[in-house]
Amino acid sequence: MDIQLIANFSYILSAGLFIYGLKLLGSPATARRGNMFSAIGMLIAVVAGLTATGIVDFKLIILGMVVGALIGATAARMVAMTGMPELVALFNGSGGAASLLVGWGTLYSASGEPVSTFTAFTVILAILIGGMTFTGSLVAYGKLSEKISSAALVFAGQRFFNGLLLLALLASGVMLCLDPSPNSIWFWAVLGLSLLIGIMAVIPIGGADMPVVISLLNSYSGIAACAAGFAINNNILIVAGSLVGASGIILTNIMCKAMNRSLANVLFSGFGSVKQGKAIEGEVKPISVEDAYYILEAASNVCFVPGYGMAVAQAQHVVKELGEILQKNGAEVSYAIHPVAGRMPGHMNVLLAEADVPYEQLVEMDEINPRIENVDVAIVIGANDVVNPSAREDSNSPIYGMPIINVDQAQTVFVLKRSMASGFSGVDNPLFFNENTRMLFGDAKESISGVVSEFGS
Amino acid sequence: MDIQLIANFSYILSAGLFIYGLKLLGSPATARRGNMFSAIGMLIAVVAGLTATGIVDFKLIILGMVVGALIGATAARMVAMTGMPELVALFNGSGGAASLLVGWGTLYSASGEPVSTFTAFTVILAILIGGMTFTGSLVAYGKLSEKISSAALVFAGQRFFNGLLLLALLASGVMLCLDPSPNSIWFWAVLGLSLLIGIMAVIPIGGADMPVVISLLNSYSGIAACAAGFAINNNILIVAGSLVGASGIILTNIMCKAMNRSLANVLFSGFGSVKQGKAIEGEVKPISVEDAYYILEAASNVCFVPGYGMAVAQAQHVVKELGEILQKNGAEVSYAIHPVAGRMPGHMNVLLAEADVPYEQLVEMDEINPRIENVDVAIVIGANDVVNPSAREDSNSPIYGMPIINVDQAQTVFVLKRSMASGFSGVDNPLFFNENTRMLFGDAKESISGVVSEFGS
Amino acid sequence: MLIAVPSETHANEKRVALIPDSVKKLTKAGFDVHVQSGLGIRSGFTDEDYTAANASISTDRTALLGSGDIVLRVQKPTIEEVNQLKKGAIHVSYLDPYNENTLVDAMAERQISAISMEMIPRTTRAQKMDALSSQANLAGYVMVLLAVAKLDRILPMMMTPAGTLSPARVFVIGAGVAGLQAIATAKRLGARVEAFDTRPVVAEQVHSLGAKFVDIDLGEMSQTKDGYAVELTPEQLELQRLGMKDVISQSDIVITTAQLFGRPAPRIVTKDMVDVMQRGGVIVDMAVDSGGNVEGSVVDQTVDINGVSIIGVSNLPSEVSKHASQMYSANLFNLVSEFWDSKAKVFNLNLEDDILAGCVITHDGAIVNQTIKDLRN
Amino acid sequence: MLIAVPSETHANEKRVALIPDSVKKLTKAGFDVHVQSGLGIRSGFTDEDYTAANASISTDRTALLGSGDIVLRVQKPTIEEVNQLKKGAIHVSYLDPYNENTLVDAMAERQISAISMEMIPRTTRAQKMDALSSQANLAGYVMVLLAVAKLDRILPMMMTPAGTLSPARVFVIGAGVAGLQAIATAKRLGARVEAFDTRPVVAEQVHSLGAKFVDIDLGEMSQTKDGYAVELTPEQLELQRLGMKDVISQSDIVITTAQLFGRPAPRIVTKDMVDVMQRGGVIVDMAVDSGGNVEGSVVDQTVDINGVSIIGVSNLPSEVSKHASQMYSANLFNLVSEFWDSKAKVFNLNLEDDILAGCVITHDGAIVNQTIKDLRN
Amino acid sequence: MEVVFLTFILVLSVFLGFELISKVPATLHTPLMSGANAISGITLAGAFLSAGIGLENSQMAAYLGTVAVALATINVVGGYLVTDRMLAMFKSKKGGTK
Amino acid sequence: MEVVFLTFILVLSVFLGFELISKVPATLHTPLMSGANAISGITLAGAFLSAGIGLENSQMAAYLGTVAVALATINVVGGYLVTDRMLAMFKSKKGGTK
Ligand SMILES: NC(=O)c1ccc[n+]([C@@H]2O[C@H](COP(=O)([O-])OP(=O)(O)OC[C@H]3O[C@@H](n4cnc5c(N)ncnc54)[C@H](OP(=O)(O)O)[C@@H]3O)[C@@H](O)[C@H]2O)c1
Ligand SMILES: NC(=O)c1ccc[n+]([C@@H]2O[C@H](COP(=O)([O-])OP(=O)(O)OC[C@H]3O[C@@H](n4cnc5c(N)ncnc54)[C@H](OP(=O)(O)O)[C@@H]3O)[C@@H](O)[C@H]2O)c1
Ligand SMILES: NC(=O)c1ccc[n+]([C@@H]2O[C@H](COP(=O)([O-])OP(=O)(O)OC[C@H]3O[C@@H](n4cnc5c(N)ncnc54)[C@H](O)[C@@H]3O)[C@@H](O)[C@H]2O)c1
Ligand SMILES: NC(=O)c1ccc[n+]([C@@H]2O[C@H](COP(=O)([O-])OP(=O)(O)OC[C@H]3O[C@@H](n4cnc5c(N)ncnc54)[C@H](O)[C@@H]3O)[C@@H](O)[C@H]2O)c1
Repeated sequence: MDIQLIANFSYILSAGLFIYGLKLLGSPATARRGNMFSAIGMLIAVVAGLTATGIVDFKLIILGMVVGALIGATAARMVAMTGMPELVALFNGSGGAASLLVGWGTLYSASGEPVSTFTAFTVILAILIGGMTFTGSLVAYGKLSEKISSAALVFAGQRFFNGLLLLALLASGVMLCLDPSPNSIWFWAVLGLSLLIGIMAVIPIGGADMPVVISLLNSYSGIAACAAGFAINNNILIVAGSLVGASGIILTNIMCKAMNRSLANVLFSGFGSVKQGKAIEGEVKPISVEDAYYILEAASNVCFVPGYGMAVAQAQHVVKELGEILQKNGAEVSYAIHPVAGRMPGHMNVLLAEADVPYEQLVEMDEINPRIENVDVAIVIGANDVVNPSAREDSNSPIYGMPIINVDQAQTVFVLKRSMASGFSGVDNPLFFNENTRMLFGDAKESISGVVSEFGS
Repeated sequence: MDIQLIANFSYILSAGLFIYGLKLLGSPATARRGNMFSAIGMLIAVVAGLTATGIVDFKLIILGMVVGALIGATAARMVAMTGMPELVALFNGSGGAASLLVGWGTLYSASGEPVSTFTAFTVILAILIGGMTFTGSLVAYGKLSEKISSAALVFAGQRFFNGLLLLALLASGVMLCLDPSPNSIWFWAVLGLSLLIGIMAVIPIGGADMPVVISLLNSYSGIAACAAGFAINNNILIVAGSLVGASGIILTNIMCKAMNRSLANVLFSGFGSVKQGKAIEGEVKPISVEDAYYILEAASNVCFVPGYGMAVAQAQHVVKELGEILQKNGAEVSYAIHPVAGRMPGHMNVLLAEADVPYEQLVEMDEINPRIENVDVAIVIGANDVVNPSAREDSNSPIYGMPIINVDQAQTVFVLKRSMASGFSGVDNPLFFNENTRMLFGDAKESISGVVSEFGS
Repeated sequence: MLIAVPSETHANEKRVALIPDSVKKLTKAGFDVHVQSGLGIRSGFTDEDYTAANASISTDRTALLGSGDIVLRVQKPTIEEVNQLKKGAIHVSYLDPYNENTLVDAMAERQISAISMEMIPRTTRAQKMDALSSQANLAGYVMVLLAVAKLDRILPMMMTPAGTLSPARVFVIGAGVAGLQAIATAKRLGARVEAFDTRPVVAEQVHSLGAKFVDIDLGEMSQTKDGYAVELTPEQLELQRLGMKDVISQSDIVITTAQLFGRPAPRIVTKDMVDVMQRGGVIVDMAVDSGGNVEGSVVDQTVDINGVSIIGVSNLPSEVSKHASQMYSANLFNLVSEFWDSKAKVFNLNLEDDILAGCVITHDGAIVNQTIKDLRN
Repeated sequence: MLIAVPSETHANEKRVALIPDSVKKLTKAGFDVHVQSGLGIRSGFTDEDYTAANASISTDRTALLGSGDIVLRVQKPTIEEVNQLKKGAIHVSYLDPYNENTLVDAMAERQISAISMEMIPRTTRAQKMDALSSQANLAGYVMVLLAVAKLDRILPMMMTPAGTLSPARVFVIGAGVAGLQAIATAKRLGARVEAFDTRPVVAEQVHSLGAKFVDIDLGEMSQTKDGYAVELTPEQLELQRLGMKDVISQSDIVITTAQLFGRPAPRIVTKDMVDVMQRGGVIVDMAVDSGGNVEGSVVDQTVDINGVSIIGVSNLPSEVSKHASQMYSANLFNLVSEFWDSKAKVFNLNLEDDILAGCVITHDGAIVNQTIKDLRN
Repeated sequence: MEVVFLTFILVLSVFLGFELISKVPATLHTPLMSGANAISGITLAGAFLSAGIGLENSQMAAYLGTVAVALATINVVGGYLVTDRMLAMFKSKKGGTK
Repeated sequence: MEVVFLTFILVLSVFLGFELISKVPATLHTPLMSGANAISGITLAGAFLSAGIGLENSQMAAYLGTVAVALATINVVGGYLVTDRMLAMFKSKKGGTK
């Protein structure tokens, strides 16, 4: 059999290893092994890649590899644990740059003839995405390591300017397709614009959101590799690249959910802050059980606030179970009992005792309120009046003056109830419209059971 | 763009639809939609297939399609609900036969020249697997519809005979590869042997196991299509075929698990019954949480038998939850309380009342024993002495004469405990070695929680 | 400002109006608290405990009564005691203003600002001062335990080598605060609990405690704006009796908590219902004081009718006097501190406030409470 | 074969040996059952109930005693009664054979086959006849309810508008059958429960009920082959006292159930421990009958020592006499039917059987029980 | 080179097949099997080549192909219809009990 | 035809990528991202072609390729190592608390 065929089958093998490795990376118990498999796959692919026809000179390759390996290994070894995310950003940037260069290199075909339009198209994609990834990652690195201001940088007319950039890119791209020469002015335009767009895309995003950005750029670098693969007609690049591209998008999405944000919100929040400030009052934001899971999974301090609705739903047993699961997941869990929650004094105590919630986890209102800001997620289970901020703020409210559990001051609030109906005292509850409130509609027991099952899967 | 390219991209589209359809088919809420998507994918593929180069005559195609569509549609409409599995077997068989024929047809290449060795190899695969699927499905159909005896048919020397068949097939296959002509005697040998092997593979399997066999044959028919795809170089056949092949295998495996059997056990139990009878005593069969899930998911009558170990593990709350989940899943659930279970009178009552198990679901020993055969799965949670059959059977046992809950007479028994240790009275328990017993080792609470999470995912 | 707390004189009253804990909080807030010697002895608090909480101990009851700007107690005063009070003093206690006309008049005359603890509105905001709730809650618990102590069987189900003991059946009539707590307590002990109330909204609350609500169709029903039950028509009462007889005949314990605020309690369990109950059954009548829900119940006695015991304890919270005192005392403290202007050091007796409008009966020599005024006319 | 059931004569004994349900089963199995008139009246069973179950009612106690081939009762007989029994009869009851030497001798002399219910072996097989277990179980429940009724506070935690009521602390000493049920009952009511026992295996059982086991290191400990506790050395007792004093000082209820079979109960809670308990605390001493675990406990009285009540009820199961009778009766029925050969219509008094070897004390004019024989020598 | 691509496709589809069918409830086993079975009728697309080869080119291949087309069509048409019938029943049963 | 195959492969890999990453616990977000990132260094295999094109054939392409090789190698080597470090830490932390 000829060597090309062997190389290609090796690619298949290494693609299998990548896939299997990625699968294992998704679970803590197997993650390290998964990384190993993936690395072995890479080794096989690299060796197979070296056998490709058309390679006439190994000197430069070896040079490049030695230099790259040295830098990569040193960086990986030296970096402090806290510096990992920055480093990943840098690595990602170099991956993007490599794709860009591969695409670029393709324009200088060995034969010297101009490449086909299709190839030119894929080359442009490789350059665009690779370039964006490169500069975007650099900016992300800068923001993370505080080398540049981590604040979201916005200026008037930014959207307009970005629109212009895109238009210009499109135009140059088309021109380059028509005459795919690396010496054409259009080529330089495409290159420059791509790099610029990467920068422009990341600067309006705040430093705290950088992990999401890096994850997204990671997905891009996969797509860039994929485009490069099309350009040079290499299927391992396509497979590995599209794997990374797709799984990167999913991962980005998961990360956004865990931050209780949408991707659009992350990418354009910078613009948003210029446009409309923070007052998005009056909007009810429902949340799905699945998204609730992502947020809870990432939370490290959770406080349940049960009310009459928990009793109606007879949800105490599942609530206890969710509490245990969260504790096992590393979160601190408490149950804040408001004195008038329920319909008789001690109603919540009766139910939680029945579910065998340890007395130590029950906290009184006066105890939880001073430290409510530390609570990542306050889960309001069928309570209403006892978490109604108008008792604190609105002197016209019939319940004005009653002390409440200030869940509105927690990082995120889940309110579990069946509808927007009011509670015992019939007063509307502004909590439901708060910026950091998510409504999980439905019977409390079902909702909690749903979240519990999400943890199982 | 030329029509071939369009056809090929249509294939890609239909492959996507197959994949998405299969995904949707896995969940009750979306299954019907999934089938629809898959059918649309098929439509697209068929239309695209009609555009293939090399088709010069549409008459026969149309004839075949009309006849096939009429038969298929009529059969599908007319069949009684109870006859569905047989019908699926028949359909499956015709799919296999089609692959066989496609392979066969390939040998008569349009040019009249003999095909390449690789093609011949794939053709043989297509014929072998297609043929096996065809006759195997027919036998399965016969057994299911009781047209032939549904008993496992075994005879002395069966294994030896089957071995001979395989050897003969191998030999003829090799010969055919060397001279891939449809007129060669070797061709007929391969064809005949393939058909024979399909029959021989299925006859030793009992009628009750036919669904598993059909599922496996279904997987085969996918592989046959895949092989045919290689033979005629058609990638939609490869993709769709291997999808069906892989998912069929998984599905077969799941079905085996739900029957608390291994695939090998299903396929060779007929042989086994000749060889060694039913006495496989003395073997402890551990089971994983996942497999326990598959069995419970398919059970329609589940009885919990709690003992002291449930108390030690404080598993009552999760047990209650599992009970509720099983009920929602359509199973009848009861809790059989042995009078001396636990370490004080009423120990189990205290715990189950705490977990709010309705009194109606608690049954006494004398109530459950007469109907224990109807119990699909008896889940023994940390009980030991109270389910020890030696109290019934072994007059030397110190607990001889004590009435027990006869879980050993249930269809399947799960015993949840941490080890093989004995209970309070220090007596060994033969239940653990029973044919129908599965040991789920580990802390009872963890085990049950595990099963609960499996239900979630 | 001086707060005076005289001892309780009722024989059955073990509670105290202020426990040392609340005394400490009040003195910290700037009050002088004087308590009568021996005040807390029946709830487990000694004079030393009070001294340690910065109270002054007084042995002269009359002087004490006369000295207080605010007088706090559990039970209503006698008419003589009213006349010993300082003029213009604020007097907080149970008062039964619907029935105690002469007492109320006497207080008005003496220019006392009389606050009736029964009349604290049942609103969410006022709940921390609501002694009816806090005491009814304990009463619910006590009733179950009284019944259980009397019963000749156990409550929970037990499957034992000596046979299965079936769970006892408990039937709670009237699921207000006390009824709900009775349900919860009986459930805890493992009984099968059923409950009935004329207010249909209560069904959900009963379910929320895991008990069964007995559905008896009485036709149109409603509740007053404060959430109290309205009186039933005679036909409705009859329907109710029939429906309940069935349940009662299968119950081991029946607990009745149906009270109609300010009026005699409805007679719910009649002689014929008692008769169908099995021997050994126990009935607890919470309303025994205001006429009794059960025919034949006698205040502070346990009557045996054909093997069925009817328990009629009038002062149920007193059975758990320590906690009852703690809660009552917290109610009083919350009431006083809510209206205490700590800067101006005055008690802000603002009759515009809806809580005070509800519970202040007399002020400045007149009856100021609208409900009572309406009642008199 | 004739089974005779005379009424119980002890003043405290409300239980009966056979309830109508078991009578019905026995008559079905072929026995004649004669019961004394008025037998079940204190447990809620009338003569009519017994007649309905096919028993004959006898008004002549002496004749009844003399007629029975098998005599079933709860408490041990008097010596006079032994002499009224039919010679060779089987007599089943509590007997206290470790201490009642003259009674046992009298029975041997009268050629009675005396079965002592205390001596039923504690094996898994014999559990259905084990009255010690069945009655101790109920005793555990009763003890908690007696304590709760006496306590001036409630058991469960409650967070209410009138402040938080902390859960009561219950300390159970001795976690045998009664102790475990006490733990379960107190837990149900919402108390924080701690328990202690000298047998280390019990720790797991205590945890299995959701309570805390108090670890006191007493050095080497063990139990007899039957699962009973061995007697402690004086040093160990002292260690235990010190360790427990701490827990007791924080407890609202202390329940002691430590009994040593056939010997006086260990003195576990001494005067100084009672002193450290807070006012209002309650102690229940289950062993009050056999010497008492608690210093100062008096049989069938509630003593008040510095505000702490010590309850000493000797016959705890009698408080729930209906269920206690039901279980005891089931134990007797199981015993009789286990050894009743329904074909031959004889009671198969096979002393080889390990249950009978354990519980038959006298037979054929001699003491046949090995343990009692050993004790006498 | 084609073989490489085809194998690549094979490997990827096998992985996908495994990932797709993870936890199928027991009630769906038969419909899923039947639905997958219908997909395996894709052989139809291959049978066209044979059936349409033209009698003049190869009679045998054409006839074989025609039978193959018919059989595969049975598999496809019957398979999808019967699956749909099963699922429809399943749905209404669920709906009924809920 | 190649394009068809390549697209097929693309589609299948995208589906697979979606199926593979379903519920990743928050603690694994960073390592997973970093591990996936290392895979994207596969560009290396493509860069070889460029870097090895031979200076005589195209100087520019060769130099570009060399830089690409270096950059991709950084991505690969660094990526795997750093991922492994993260996961090792993670493991020992878990092991420690358990
Ligand atoms: N503690 C006492 O002694 C006592 C006595 C009497 C009255 N109260 C009063 O009761 C109130 C107690 O406050 P709270 O916050 O506990 O209750 P709440 O204000 O009455 O609110 C209960 C909420 O639970 C929701 N709910 C009901 N069933 C549900 C289910 N199955 N699943 C999910 N949600 C459900 C309802 O919303 P949806 O309908 O939208 O689901 C409702 O808004 C106070 O106003 C208090 O004054 C207390
Ligand atoms: N009811 C009463 O009044 C009373 C009183 C005293 C004694 N007894 C005696 O106790 C026995 C009761 O029978 P039983 O069947 O309930 O209990 P058992 O025979 O004592 O068996 C309990 C089993 O639970 C398992 N276990 C313990 N902890 C566990 C955990 N965390 N998770 C899972 N399994 C756990 C143990 O096996 P592993 O160690 O392998 O996990 C053990 O085999 C009878 O012999 C009875 O006579 C009863
Ligand atoms: N806002 C608050 O926070 C708050 C606080 C405490 C109480 N409440 C409300 O106040 C109301 C009264 O509570 P309460 O416990 O003082 O009530 P209550 O003592 O006046 O009556 C007890 C119960 O008996 C019922 N009843 C009356 N007549 C009956 C009859 N013939 N048959 C059966 N049942 C009958 C009543 O409906 C009531 O539920 C309740 O609605 C309660 O929820 C509100
Ligand atoms: N086989 C069976 O099915 C069965 C049935 C019933 C009981 N049992 C066993 O019989 C044994 C005795 O049960 P019991 O309830 O009759 O016991 P018991 O009444 O003799 O004693 C009660 C408990 O007090 C403890 N105790 C003794 N001295 C003590 C001291 N100084 N301090 C603290 N605790 C002390 C004992 O260890 C025992 O747990 C137990 O092991 C029980 O499990 C077995």
